[in-house]
Amino acid sequence: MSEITEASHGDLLVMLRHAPHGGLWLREALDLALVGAAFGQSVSLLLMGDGVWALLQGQGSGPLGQKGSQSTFEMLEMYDIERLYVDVDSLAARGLTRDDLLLPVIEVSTPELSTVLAGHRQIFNF
Amino acid sequence: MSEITEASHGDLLVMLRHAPHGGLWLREALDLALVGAAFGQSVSLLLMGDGVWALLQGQGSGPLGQKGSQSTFEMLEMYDIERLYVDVDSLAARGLTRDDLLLPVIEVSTPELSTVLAGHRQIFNF
Amino acid sequence: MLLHLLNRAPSSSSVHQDVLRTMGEEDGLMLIEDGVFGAVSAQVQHFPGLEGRLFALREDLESRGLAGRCDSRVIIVDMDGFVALTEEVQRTVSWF
Amino acid sequence: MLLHLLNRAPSSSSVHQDVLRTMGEEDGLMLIEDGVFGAVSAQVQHFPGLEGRLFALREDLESRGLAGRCDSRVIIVDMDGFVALTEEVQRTVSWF
Amino acid sequence: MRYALLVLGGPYSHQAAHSALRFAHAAIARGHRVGTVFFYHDGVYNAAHFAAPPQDEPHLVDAWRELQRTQGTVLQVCVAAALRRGLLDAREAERHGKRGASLEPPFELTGLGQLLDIGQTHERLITFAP
Amino acid sequence: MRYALLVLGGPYSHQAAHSALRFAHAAIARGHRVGTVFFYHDGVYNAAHFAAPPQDEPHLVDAWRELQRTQGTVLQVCVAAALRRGLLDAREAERHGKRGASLEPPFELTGLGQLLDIGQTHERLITFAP
Repeated sequence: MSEITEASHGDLLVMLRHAPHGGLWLREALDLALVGAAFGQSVSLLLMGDGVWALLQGQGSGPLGQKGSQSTFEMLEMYDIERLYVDVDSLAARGLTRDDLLLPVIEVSTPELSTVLAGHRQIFNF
Repeated sequence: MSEITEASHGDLLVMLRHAPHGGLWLREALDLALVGAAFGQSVSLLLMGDGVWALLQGQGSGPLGQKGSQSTFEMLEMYDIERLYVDVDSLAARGLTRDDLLLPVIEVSTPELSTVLAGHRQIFNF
Repeated sequence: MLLHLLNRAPSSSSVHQDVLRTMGEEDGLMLIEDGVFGAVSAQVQHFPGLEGRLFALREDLESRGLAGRCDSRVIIVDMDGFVALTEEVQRTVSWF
Repeated sequence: MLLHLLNRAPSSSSVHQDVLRTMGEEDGLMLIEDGVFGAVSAQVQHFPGLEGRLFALREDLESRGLAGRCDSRVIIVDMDGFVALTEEVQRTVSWF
Repeated sequence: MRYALLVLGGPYSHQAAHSALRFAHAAIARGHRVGTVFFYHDGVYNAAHFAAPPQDEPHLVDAWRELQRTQGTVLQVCVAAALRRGLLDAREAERHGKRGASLEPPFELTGLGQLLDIGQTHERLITFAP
Repeated sequence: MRYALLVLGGPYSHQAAHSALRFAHAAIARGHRVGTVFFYHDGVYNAAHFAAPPQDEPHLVDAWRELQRTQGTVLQVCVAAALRRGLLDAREAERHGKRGASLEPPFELTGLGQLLDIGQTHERLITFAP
């Protein structure tokens, strides 16, 4: 909890609320996060709602062979995305825990969500 | 009720589930219904979900002056659309009754919905 | 302080629940486009605890025939008032 | 008899409620695209009373990593099986 | 059987077009014919002549063309939906005082009456929505 | 103040573009400057050169052009989002072996870095989504 209060000062927060594979929101949101990181900004991601499915282990490539989101998330580590927040209530509602996820995450409870948003200079909500 | 069982034999059922003004679903669905009627098909409409807002009295023209749906609904009468069904549960959930609506409608209860669909040769769901 | 914008009706999308969980105690919520269906009396219970900071856009209410059906707990603002709200807060967050 | 297709997750859209109210007693429901999120055990309670006629598309489950998480009450079919279902029913209705 | 598909979602933005194409190939593999694909609402964007997706993504416009070439599937695009979204064939472009075209054969602009016709001439019509 | 708008919805299909235009005019009427409009996701379709809506509907592409002409508003379109959706300027069209263009000035193809830049150079950024 204290981690969120003190660490949540970043340039850019990209919120991911859409599920992977059904459309392009997740991909285009991650592209923006990667560009931010490449430009030297301090970038955080917040996964919420059906966006939490994006981190589920065991995803395949999408229909007709388009890339899944997994490779992009793995690039995140290379690009030094600073914080990967996940809304725990969204996880729980879908029967998921952090052990189901591809990458280590910072769990955020509902009362902490507004703190995460308040701590970032620029917010994009996809 | 008996009206629905016996009358629901038509060529074409167009289901309208999207609210007016927020997008083009309603307009493009009504265009299809009008073409069906112009081609001499027996056409029914079923308003459901946020689609029931389309019949609310007192609507204005949309933003930037595009046409509202009211004029199209008034054309329906000219084109002899045979049945205008409205899902009463969708009305009630939005605090509406048939008195709030622009045109006379046939009220359909939940158990009758499948009968309406079964009675039409072709169904488009928008 | 943030201003949240919501363009979905609570009757068809559950995104309003995520908005409410995310809003800080002073944040405002502006209903626009199909979001204004949430401002009518039969729907406004989806937005509890927002007295004085729940807004709806007049133009979108009027085009939908909702001007007279808006709940008294909702503050109606026109497009000029919407711009004024964005002058007061540094950041807005759009939900859809 | 109709086959209904649903491509929305019950966690974000309420359209599944309208589907259920509209389905006849013999109609089938096929979950495709983001609809397959409704097939996991934590979500399948949104589709009560559909034993033997609730289907989910294997390709969409697999791309989302859900193949092993699908509830046993859901019948998994591949694209070939989806086509086969449409051979059996004259009309399909797509919900979104 | 003779199938028709109605595509209401734009390419990439939604999975609708991907699903429709996969369905078409599966139907053909089961011995059916996919006689017509009709594009309406944002589905008309599937006919965008200038589409240039990244090389590691599927080229959906080319995939539709390939379906037409190998299976004879007719690709019909609602003209009213297409015009307001900026998809004009050479004839419509000229009529609107523009040079060139943003939609080319084998995609054909046509009226909504054709969509209703499909209901008479095909045994199945499956809709893929955004 | 200096405003920027981010438009994520295509014209007509969603009200997003209408709302953004109305917001722009209201902001200008209050003495603000609308410095940039950035088009991303399906918002890139707002730049469709061939758009030909019915005469009794607003012509959104022209309305954006008018905003640029009268207010000097810069109209930026994300190049990656545009290419896969079939919006190419003359240079990109040539690079992809197509004749003509489906996007023309005053719309400019640009990278996502520009969107982040807007956050530094404008005091407000308002998003209009589909």
